[in-house]
Amino acid sequence: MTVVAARELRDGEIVFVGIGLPNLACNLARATHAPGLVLIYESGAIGAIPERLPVSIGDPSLVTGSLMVTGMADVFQLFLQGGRIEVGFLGGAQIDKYGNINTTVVGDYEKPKVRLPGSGGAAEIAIHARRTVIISRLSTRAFPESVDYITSPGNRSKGKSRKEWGMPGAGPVKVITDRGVLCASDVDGEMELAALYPGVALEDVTSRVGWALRARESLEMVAPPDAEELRLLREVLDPGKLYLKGS
Amino acid sequence: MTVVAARELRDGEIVFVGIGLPNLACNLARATHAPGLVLIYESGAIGAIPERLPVSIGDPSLVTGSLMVTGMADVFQLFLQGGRIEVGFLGGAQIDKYGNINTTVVGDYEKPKVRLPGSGGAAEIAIHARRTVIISRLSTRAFPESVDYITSPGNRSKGKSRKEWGMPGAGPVKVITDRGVLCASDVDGEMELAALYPGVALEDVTSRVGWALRARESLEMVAPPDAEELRLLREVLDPGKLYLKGS
Amino acid sequence: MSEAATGAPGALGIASSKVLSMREAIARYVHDGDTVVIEGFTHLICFAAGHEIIRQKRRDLVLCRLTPDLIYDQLIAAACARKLVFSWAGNPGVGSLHAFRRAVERGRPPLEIEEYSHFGMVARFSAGAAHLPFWPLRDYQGTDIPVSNPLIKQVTCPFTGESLAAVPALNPDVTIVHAQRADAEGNAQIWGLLGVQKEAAFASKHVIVVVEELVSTSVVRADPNRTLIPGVIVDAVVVEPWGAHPSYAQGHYDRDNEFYVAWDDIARDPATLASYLDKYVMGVSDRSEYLTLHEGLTTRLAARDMFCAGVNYGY
Amino acid sequence: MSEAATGAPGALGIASSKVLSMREAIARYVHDGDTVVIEGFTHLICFAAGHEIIRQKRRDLVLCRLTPDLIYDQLIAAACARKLVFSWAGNPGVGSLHAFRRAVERGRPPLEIEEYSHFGMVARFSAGAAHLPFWPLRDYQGTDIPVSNPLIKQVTCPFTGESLAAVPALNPDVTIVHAQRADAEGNAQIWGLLGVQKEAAFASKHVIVVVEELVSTSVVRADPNRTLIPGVIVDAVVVEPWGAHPSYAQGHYDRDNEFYVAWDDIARDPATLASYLDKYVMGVSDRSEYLTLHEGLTTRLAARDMFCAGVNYGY
Repeated sequence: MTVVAARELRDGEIVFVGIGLPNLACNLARATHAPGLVLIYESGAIGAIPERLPVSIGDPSLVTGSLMVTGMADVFQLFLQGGRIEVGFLGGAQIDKYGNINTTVVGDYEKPKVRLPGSGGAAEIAIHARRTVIISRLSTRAFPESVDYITSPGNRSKGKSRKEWGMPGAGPVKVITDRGVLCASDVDGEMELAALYPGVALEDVTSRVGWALRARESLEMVAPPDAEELRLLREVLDPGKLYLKGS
Repeated sequence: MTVVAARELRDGEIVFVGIGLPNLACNLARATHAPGLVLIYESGAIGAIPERLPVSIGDPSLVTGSLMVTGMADVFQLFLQGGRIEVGFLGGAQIDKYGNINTTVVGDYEKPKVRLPGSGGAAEIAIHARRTVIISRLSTRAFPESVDYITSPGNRSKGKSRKEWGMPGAGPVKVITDRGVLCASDVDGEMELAALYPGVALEDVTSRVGWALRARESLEMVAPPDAEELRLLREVLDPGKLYLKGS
Repeated sequence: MSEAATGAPGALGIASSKVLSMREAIARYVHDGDTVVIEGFTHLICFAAGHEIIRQKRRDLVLCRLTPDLIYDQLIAAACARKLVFSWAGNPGVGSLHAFRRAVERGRPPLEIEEYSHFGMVARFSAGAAHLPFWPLRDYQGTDIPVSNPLIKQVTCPFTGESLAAVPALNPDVTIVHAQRADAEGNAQIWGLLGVQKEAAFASKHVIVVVEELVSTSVVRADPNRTLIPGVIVDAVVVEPWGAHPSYAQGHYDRDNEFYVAWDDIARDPATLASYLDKYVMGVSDRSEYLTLHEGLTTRLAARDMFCAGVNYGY
Repeated sequence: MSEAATGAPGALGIASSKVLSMREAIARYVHDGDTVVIEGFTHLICFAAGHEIIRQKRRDLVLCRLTPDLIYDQLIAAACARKLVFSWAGNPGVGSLHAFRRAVERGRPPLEIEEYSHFGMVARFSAGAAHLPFWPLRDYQGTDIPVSNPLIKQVTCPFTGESLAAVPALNPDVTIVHAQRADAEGNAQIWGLLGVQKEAAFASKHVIVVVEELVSTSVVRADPNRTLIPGVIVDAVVVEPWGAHPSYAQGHYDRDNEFYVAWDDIARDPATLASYLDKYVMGVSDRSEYLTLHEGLTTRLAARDMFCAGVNYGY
C-alpha cells in the first residue's frame, strides 16, 4: 500500500501529510522519484525533511531543518483554504462508495458504539486539497455502502455532488487498499475497482466491500514494489516497523 | 503641548503612539513619571525603547530592543480591536466640537481643495482605544464647528453618540492645544475649555475656535514645564528640534 | 548563550515581576466552572499545569483544546471536567484516549462534548482573540459535523452572496501556554511548532505563561521577532523546567514517546489509571517531585544542540 | 555567518532556481492593466522594482498598498497608474506626496482612488490570502469612509445579530516583497517590521521576492520559524542589494531620511520630479547603476552589527 501510495505523488507537488502510512509514502516518494516533494503537516511544518520516522504529525524532527514553521491559523487559512495544497492523504474507520470518510463514531453520534478521535484537519483537507487519496485496508467493516457519520466529504454526500456543494477540490480520486486500487468514476463519483495487486482475484476485493463494487472493463495490474523501494522502506524509512506491519 | 500630553499618561499604560509630538510626549513620560509605559506602534513594534528620535512610526530604532515585533494584522486585530490599547494619541487638520477628526480632505471628497493623507490607523484608534487624547495647535481653521470629512469619530458623529454607534472606547477625553486644554463634557460629549496655560486669556482660546466654546466654571491653570522636563526634551529627546518647533 | 535567571525572580532586578509558583498561579487563575485552555499542538503541552489543576481538585471545568491529548484524558479521569470542546481526541501516533472514550461511550464520568474540526477550533480562537463575535470559513459542506454541533452556522457574504460556515468566538477564562522562555513580565518566546497559542492567549481573560527558562528582559529584547506572546496580556509567569513532559520542548527535550505508548495500557483500565494519578499527580507536591520519580529521564530525553545563527537587528 | 551566494545562482547547486534579473522578473510578471502591490511598512519597500516598472513603461496599473510612499508617488508621476487603492498617502515623517496630490486635486495625471483605513487594507489582504470573499471588522462607525467608498459594507453576525463592517478580498495579480534573504526557491526570511507582506503575497496570483542576500537553502532550514514567505508561492527571486533604498532593511542599511525630506522639494515641482526620474530611473539601466549615482551612500547608511543569539532547534 505504501509503495502504491508513494507512486501517486508527482515531483514538486505540495502534499498535506497525515501520520502513519501517508507519512511513510511521502518520504518514500521523496527518496525515489519525487525529491522535490514539499511536505506540509497540519502542525505547521512546511517543507519538512524528517531525519527520523516521525511518531506524530507534531514530531520535533519535522521542525528541525524544515523550510518554514508557522502557526495553525496559517496552515488552515493560507495553505489549505487558500488552495495551495495539491494532494491530501486521508484514511478512516469507514469509507463508503463515494469516498465519504468517517473518523468520528461507529454507531449513533449521541450514543456511540465506538468513539473515534474525530475530524482533526480531515474535514477541511477533504474539502480543499485539489485532490485526495484515501489509504485503507479492505474489509466489509471498513467499506460499508454508507458511513455512520460523514467526517470528510467524498465525491457525493447527502445527495449532492461536490460541485453542488461548492467544494473547491476534486475530492478523492483514488482509494489505495492492500488488494487493489479503486478510482472515482468520472460520471457519478462512485469508487470503481481499477487495478488489482499481483495474485489477487476480483472476488478477493468485491467480497470485502459493502456495496456492489463496479469493476472497470480492463483492470490494471499493480506493479509490485521493486527491490529499491523495499530496501528503502525496510532499512531506511521504517526499520523499527512502526508503521509497516505487513503493508 | 508635549509636556502636557506626557502628563496624560499613567505608568504602566499601553499607548498606541503616533509620530511627531505624541511620540515625543510618550518618550518624555517614559523618562519621567511613567517608566513602565508600553509603547505600541501601528508598524508592529510593541514595547519599543527607541535610542534615537524616530523619524517615522516605522523607524528601525523602534524595532531594535523592543519587546515584540509582529505583523500589522496582529496590531489591528489582536491589540486594537482586541481592546488591549488604553490610550491613543490623535491629531488632524480639522477637529470639531465633538472631537471628530478630519485627516482626509479639506473641501469636497470628490474635488478636494487639499488632499490630506487619509486615515492610516486613525479611524480604528479613535474607535477602539479605551480613551484618546487629541493634540493640536489652536486656530479657527483647525477647529471648525464641524469637520469637512469625519476620518476618526469623536464623541458624537452623524447625529449619534458613541454608545449609539456601539463603539467600544470612551473616545476623545481631552484636546491638548498650545493655549489650553479642552475636556469632553460628561453630558453631551462636547469639548469644553477646562484649563489655560499660564498667561493665556480666555479670549485667546475662544477666538481661535470655530464654535461657541463653553468654558468650565473654574478653569484650571496648566503647570508650566519644569526644568527637568525641558532639559529632557531639548537636550535628550529632540536635540535637533525635529518636532519641537516652539511647542 | 541566554542570560538565564539562576536565583529568585528578584535576582533579575525587575520591579513588577509576575512570577508565581504553579500552585499560586492555578489557585489564583483557575476556578471551579471556568473555561480553561491548555494549548500546544504536540509541542509544549503544559502537563505540569494540568497536574496542579488535578491536585487542587478543580471541578466542572469546560476544557477547550484542539487535541485533548493525555493531559485532558487525565483531567477527565480525575473528574475535573464538565465539558470538552475539541477537534481531535486521540493519543497522537498511538490510538485512543480511553478515559475520554469511557466518558463519551459510557458516561463514566459524564462528559458533555462540543466538537469541531481543527480549522473550526482555530477559527473560534481567532475570533475570540480579535474580539469578533464569529469567524467565517469555507468548511463543513457535506459533513455531519454541523448536524451534531448546531453552533456551526452560516453567514452570507455581503459582496458575492455566497454562504460560508461561521463559528462563534471562544473566549476562555484562562489559557495556559508553555514556552521555552519568558521574562518576569511574561514576554514569551517560542520556536518550533506554534500551534494556536497566540490566538488562544489573546482570546483569554487571563493568561498563565509557564517557561523552561526565566530570562532577563534583555534576552527578549535582543530578538523581538521571536516573541509570540507579549507580557501585556500575561497575568502570571511560572518557571517549570520539564513542565511539558511527556510532550516536548524544542531545543530542551524530546517527546517521551515511550510514555505515550504506555498510556494506552494505563488508561485502558480505570484502576490502573487511578493508581497512576495517585502516584504521579496526587502523590507529589509539585513538578520537581514528579521529576524525582522519573530517574534517567533528563538524560534520556535531553535535546542535542542545534543552534541556528542569529540575525542582525542593527540599523 | 550566513552562507551567502557569491557567484551566479547556479553556484548554489540548486536545480530549479527561480532567480531572475529584475528586468526579466518585471517583464514576465507585471503587465499593463495589472493589479500590482509593492508592500512594506516603511521597512523593505522595493524601490528597485518600482523603478524597473517605470523603465518598462507599464500603463494602467491598479496600485495597491497601505502607505503609497515615495515609490508610488514616482509611479503616479510616471503615468504608470490608473488607480490607487490605499489607506495613508503621505511622505512618512515629512508631509505630502505631491504627485499624488496633483493627480487627486487637479487630475494631472488623472487617478482613480479607492480608500480604506489601515485596518481595512489589512483585512482586504487577509481575506484575499485566506481565499475568503470578505473579512469582518469592527470599524468605520460614525466615519465618512464608507460614504466615500461603497465597497465597505456590513455583515450580520449569525450568533449575536450584530452588524459589523466588511471589506472585500483583494487578490492582486502580482505582489513584490523585499526580504533580507531567501534561497533560490524563494523561501524568504524577514525580521524587523513585517507589515502585511505575508498576507499580500498569499493573496496574489504571482509573487516576486527581491532580496538583499541570496542564501543556500541550508541557511533557511537552520531557522525555519524566521521564514515569512514560503517558496511554494513564489514565482521569481531577484537578488538586488540596496534594492529598498531610500527605505531601509533592518540589519543591512538605515532609512535615507535625507532623501525622504528632499523628495518634498523634488515632487512639489513637476519639472523637477521629471528630471529626477530622467536621471535616477530612466537614466540608469538597473539598480547597480543607480547606486553608482549615490556616492558615499553605502558607508553613510550601512547598519552596525547588533546580532541576536541563535536558538536551539535540537531534540
